[in-house]
Amino acid sequence: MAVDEGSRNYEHPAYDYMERMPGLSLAMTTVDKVLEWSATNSLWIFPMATSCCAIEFISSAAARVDIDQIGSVVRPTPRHCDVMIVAGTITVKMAPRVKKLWEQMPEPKWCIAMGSCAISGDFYRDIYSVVPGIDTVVPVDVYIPGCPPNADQVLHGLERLQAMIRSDRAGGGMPREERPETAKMINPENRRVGDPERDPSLTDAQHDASRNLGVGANSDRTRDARPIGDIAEDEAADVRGSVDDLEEGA
Amino acid sequence: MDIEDYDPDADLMALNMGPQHPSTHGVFRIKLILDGERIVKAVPYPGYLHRGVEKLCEKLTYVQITPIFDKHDYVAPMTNEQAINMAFEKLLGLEVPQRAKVLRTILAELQRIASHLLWLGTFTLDIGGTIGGGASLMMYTFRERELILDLFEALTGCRFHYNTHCPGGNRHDVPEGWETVVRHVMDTIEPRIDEYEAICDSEIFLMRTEGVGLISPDLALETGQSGPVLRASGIDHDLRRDAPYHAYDQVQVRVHVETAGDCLARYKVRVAEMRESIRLVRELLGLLEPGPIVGSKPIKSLVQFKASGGQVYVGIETPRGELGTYLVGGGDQRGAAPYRCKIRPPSLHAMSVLPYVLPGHQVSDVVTILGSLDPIMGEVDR
Amino acid sequence: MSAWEALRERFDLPEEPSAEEPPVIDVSRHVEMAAALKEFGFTMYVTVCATHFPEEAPKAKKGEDPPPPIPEHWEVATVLRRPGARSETFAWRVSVERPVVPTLFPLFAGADWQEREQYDLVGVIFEGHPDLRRLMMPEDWDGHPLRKDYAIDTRVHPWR
Amino acid sequence: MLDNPIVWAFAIGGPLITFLMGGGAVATWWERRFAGKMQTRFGPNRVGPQGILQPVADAFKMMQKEDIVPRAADRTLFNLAPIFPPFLVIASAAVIPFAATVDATGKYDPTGAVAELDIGILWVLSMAGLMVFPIWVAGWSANNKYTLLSGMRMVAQGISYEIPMVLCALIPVIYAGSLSLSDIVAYQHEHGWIALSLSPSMFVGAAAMLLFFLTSLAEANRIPFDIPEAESELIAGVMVEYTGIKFGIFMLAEYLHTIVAAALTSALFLGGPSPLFGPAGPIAGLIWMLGKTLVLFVLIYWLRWSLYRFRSDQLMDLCWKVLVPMSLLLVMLAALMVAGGFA
Repeated sequence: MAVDEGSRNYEHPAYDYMERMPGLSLAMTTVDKVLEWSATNSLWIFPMATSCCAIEFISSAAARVDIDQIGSVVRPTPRHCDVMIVAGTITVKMAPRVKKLWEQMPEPKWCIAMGSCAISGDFYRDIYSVVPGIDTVVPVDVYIPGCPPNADQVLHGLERLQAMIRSDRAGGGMPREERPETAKMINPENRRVGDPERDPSLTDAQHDASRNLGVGANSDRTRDARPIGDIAEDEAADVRGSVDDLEEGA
Repeated sequence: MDIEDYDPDADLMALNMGPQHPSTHGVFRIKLILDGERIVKAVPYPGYLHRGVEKLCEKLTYVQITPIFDKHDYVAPMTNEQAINMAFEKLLGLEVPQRAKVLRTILAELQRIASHLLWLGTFTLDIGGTIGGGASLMMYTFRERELILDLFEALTGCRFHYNTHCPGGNRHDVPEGWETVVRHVMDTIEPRIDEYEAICDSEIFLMRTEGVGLISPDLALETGQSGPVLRASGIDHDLRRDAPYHAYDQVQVRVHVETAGDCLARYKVRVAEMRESIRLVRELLGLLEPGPIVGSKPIKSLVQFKASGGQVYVGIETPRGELGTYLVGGGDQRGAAPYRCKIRPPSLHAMSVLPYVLPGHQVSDVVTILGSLDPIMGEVDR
Repeated sequence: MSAWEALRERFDLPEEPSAEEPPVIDVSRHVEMAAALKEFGFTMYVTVCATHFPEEAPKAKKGEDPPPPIPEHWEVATVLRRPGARSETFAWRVSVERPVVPTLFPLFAGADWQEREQYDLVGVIFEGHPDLRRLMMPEDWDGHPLRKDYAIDTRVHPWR
Repeated sequence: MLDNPIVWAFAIGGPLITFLMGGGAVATWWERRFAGKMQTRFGPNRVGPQGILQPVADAFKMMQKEDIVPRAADRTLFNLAPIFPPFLVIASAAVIPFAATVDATGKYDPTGAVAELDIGILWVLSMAGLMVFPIWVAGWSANNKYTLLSGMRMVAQGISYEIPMVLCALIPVIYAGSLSLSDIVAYQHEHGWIALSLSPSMFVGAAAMLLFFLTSLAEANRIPFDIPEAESELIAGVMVEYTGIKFGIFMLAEYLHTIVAAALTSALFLGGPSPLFGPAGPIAGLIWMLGKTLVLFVLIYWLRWSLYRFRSDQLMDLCWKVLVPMSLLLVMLAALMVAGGFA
């Protein structure tokens, strides 16, 4: 698995108290059963819905299937959710956001890759801007195949996840599927601008190219009627620190 | 307008909406500069779903490209397939038989109903909230949309991403009894549209949409709007009537035009288009006569079609507006694949009007205006 | 009188419009062409398509010297539409050896994002565009993906 | 022994709190089933009969979740804010009489309130007014722009809508001549319900009840007035950054607030435990009170799942241009009614 999952062995501090409290440890089995029952029957969903699969995902919440049957509610903020459903293609531009939103979700949390784009990138997998499988970014527990999967398959995927959680709670560990080729797909050819490992000649060449072609020289405005400001003002807002570069809750 | 010039003492706040936000219709980021709740400036940042479709088209042959076009406007895949296949047919000089033409037109109109149904649901979801009246209407519209998806499933075997069009015709002929079911579905949906209108005819809905997001006719034309957005601004332009393709020259398309240019006008135009599409489907079913659905050259291999180095542009009227394809043929060396394939997405132009429209509105209006433009981010970013 | 007839003399267009070959005009008359068409009713901006043609050596015929190689060049095709009844499109091309083309933004606000996108993906500079930033790719991306010398799987960014 | 106010408070308050908490929990399940039926869906149906154990599962799940405090948040205030909303809501329910006794002389005596304050209405309204603070604190302390906007909206809305709410609550006070909720209920038992009596004062009473109901919807952040939690633009309002059980407490407080708003409206305008027909004993009073509360409660959720939401400026317009003048007018009319001897 390409993603480091060392931090995934989350245990709520309450367990610790319960084990140390005299008498209560005897009831651990029962309490644990209740907790497991509640955790599996109230999987709230954070929809990382980007493209086609998002429409089928909405269908799964609508009349025919209705994932609300098993207690799954769609909440728009990651802080309230247990399951992130990645529905759709994730691009290189979007992947850091996915990672950040995943980190904003409270433990215990699970991830479902819905549709072939999220699973492997589908036929966009070799394209310069597409992440070949969301499991290179976040650890995925359940894969729902299809392009897009039918709405009832989402319900089935959630039920598979429930079974996995039960198995995990029973000490069987989290059985998960793996894609062996994932690991070697994450090294890009070139480093990001500003990365110390980046070849400086690349940066210079880019600067030269833009200077010779006169990108910067073109920034004076030609239309007065334009209601929006130009790029310089935009940058100024950034410099003043008034912009949260990434959403906190969105 | 410079921020500093606007009001030196104002405490402006930059609010970042998206790329993952419940109401941006996909992954769209827009930075709002706010004065209280009033928007001073809006800077959109698309591109979070850029999947390199145009580069991919250069690597594939003409036959292979159709399923990719299914995915770029994932709410109306049928019309996307038509757009690219019409461009292929023009470039390759293929003729489409009459039955395939009528069938394609029926599919396009059914897709238009399904797409507008989904739009209506998500639009009211933006106004009414996911826990509120909007969600109720969305569930109703999805119920009706499923009926149309069932029709497509009976025809092609897929709920969407059909891959049923091919250069020179269609792959799947209608199954037995399909026309009857279509008529039945149309009879079911038509009275329900009245119900939606009754739900939306509430004081709060009017307050939220009337006069919000005004797009003047000049601005609409200049920013390249098309489809319902253009017609809501008072421009009487519909490619189905003005530059007929497929079987649209065999029926009379009535175009609904609103002059107000606000969100309410866009809502009215789309609802009227749903009714018109139902009428067209009924009329077109009568024109569906027996005959071949594939042209003279049925597809036998992936590299069967070779094009010269010509360049063509074909635009058709999808539910969102003019979806065009500018194709540069492969020429002698790469005859079986296009050399360059540029898509003209209507949603991109619809979204590019946001910086002009949003300033002066409230934060709540952002979702209303965004929803009324009916953007599909897969189409904006490709 | 059709637009073609009206503009034929002024821009040295061929006798008849060709279905597959939009006319090529000189880059210096690009904006003039757009303005003339706009006056003629082509008020709707449809699309701009920039194509990269890398340097290419044509195949030599038997027994002859190979013809001189075609140098690297860019073609920028612009399509405008006249809205309303009997709507029609008008397309023309300009061919340039350096990827610099004057912008149509002062005439058509709709050119804004389309030109930014072509700059982003093909690397054609639209001279005079007030806000020529990347539209699709991240701001710090290297290269222009739709150029022919850009391999399809060149991922510049590490994505995690 | 029940004469001792402390014993009384425990004897009544314990069941009341249990009832409210349980009612709030059941309300979440009921709402999801109700919404499901409205939307041609199923709603939760897997845990327990008809999925009635769903709130239990949700609560236990929230308790298991990791507790996240954002790094940039004001830690103390962020953790303190969720405590107060349910506390304030339950405190305001303390003065509502839930039943009534009839003694041998036929004297009707509303009872069942935890504390029968002489200034009952004042207490309720001040508790409702205090509700603004924890929500504003929550919005501010999370250091997130969405919660900040939501908190600001909440403050603006809460303060504005308090005015017509107080004015409408004055009308029963004017009629009954007392600030005590028990006296108001007793007055209604004697003269007919304020919103439904057969006297000229009824029209004023019914209009006042409508306005009071609307404003209490706004105070409880229900659609169409739920702009502080407008999840289509502000994601989840002040609750964006709260995880686990803290978020659960906020949710519970919202449902409690709805129940209490319904109970208060029925006590002020619909006679509370006073029966429309039949016997007037304590049990009958309790049943009547619960029945009226339930009807209003269902109405609130019916509205919630069928209406759209206002914009924030339209909400303010509605308050200051319509509701405040109308409620002022109603107060004057009520005073004239009393002075003219119609009430």
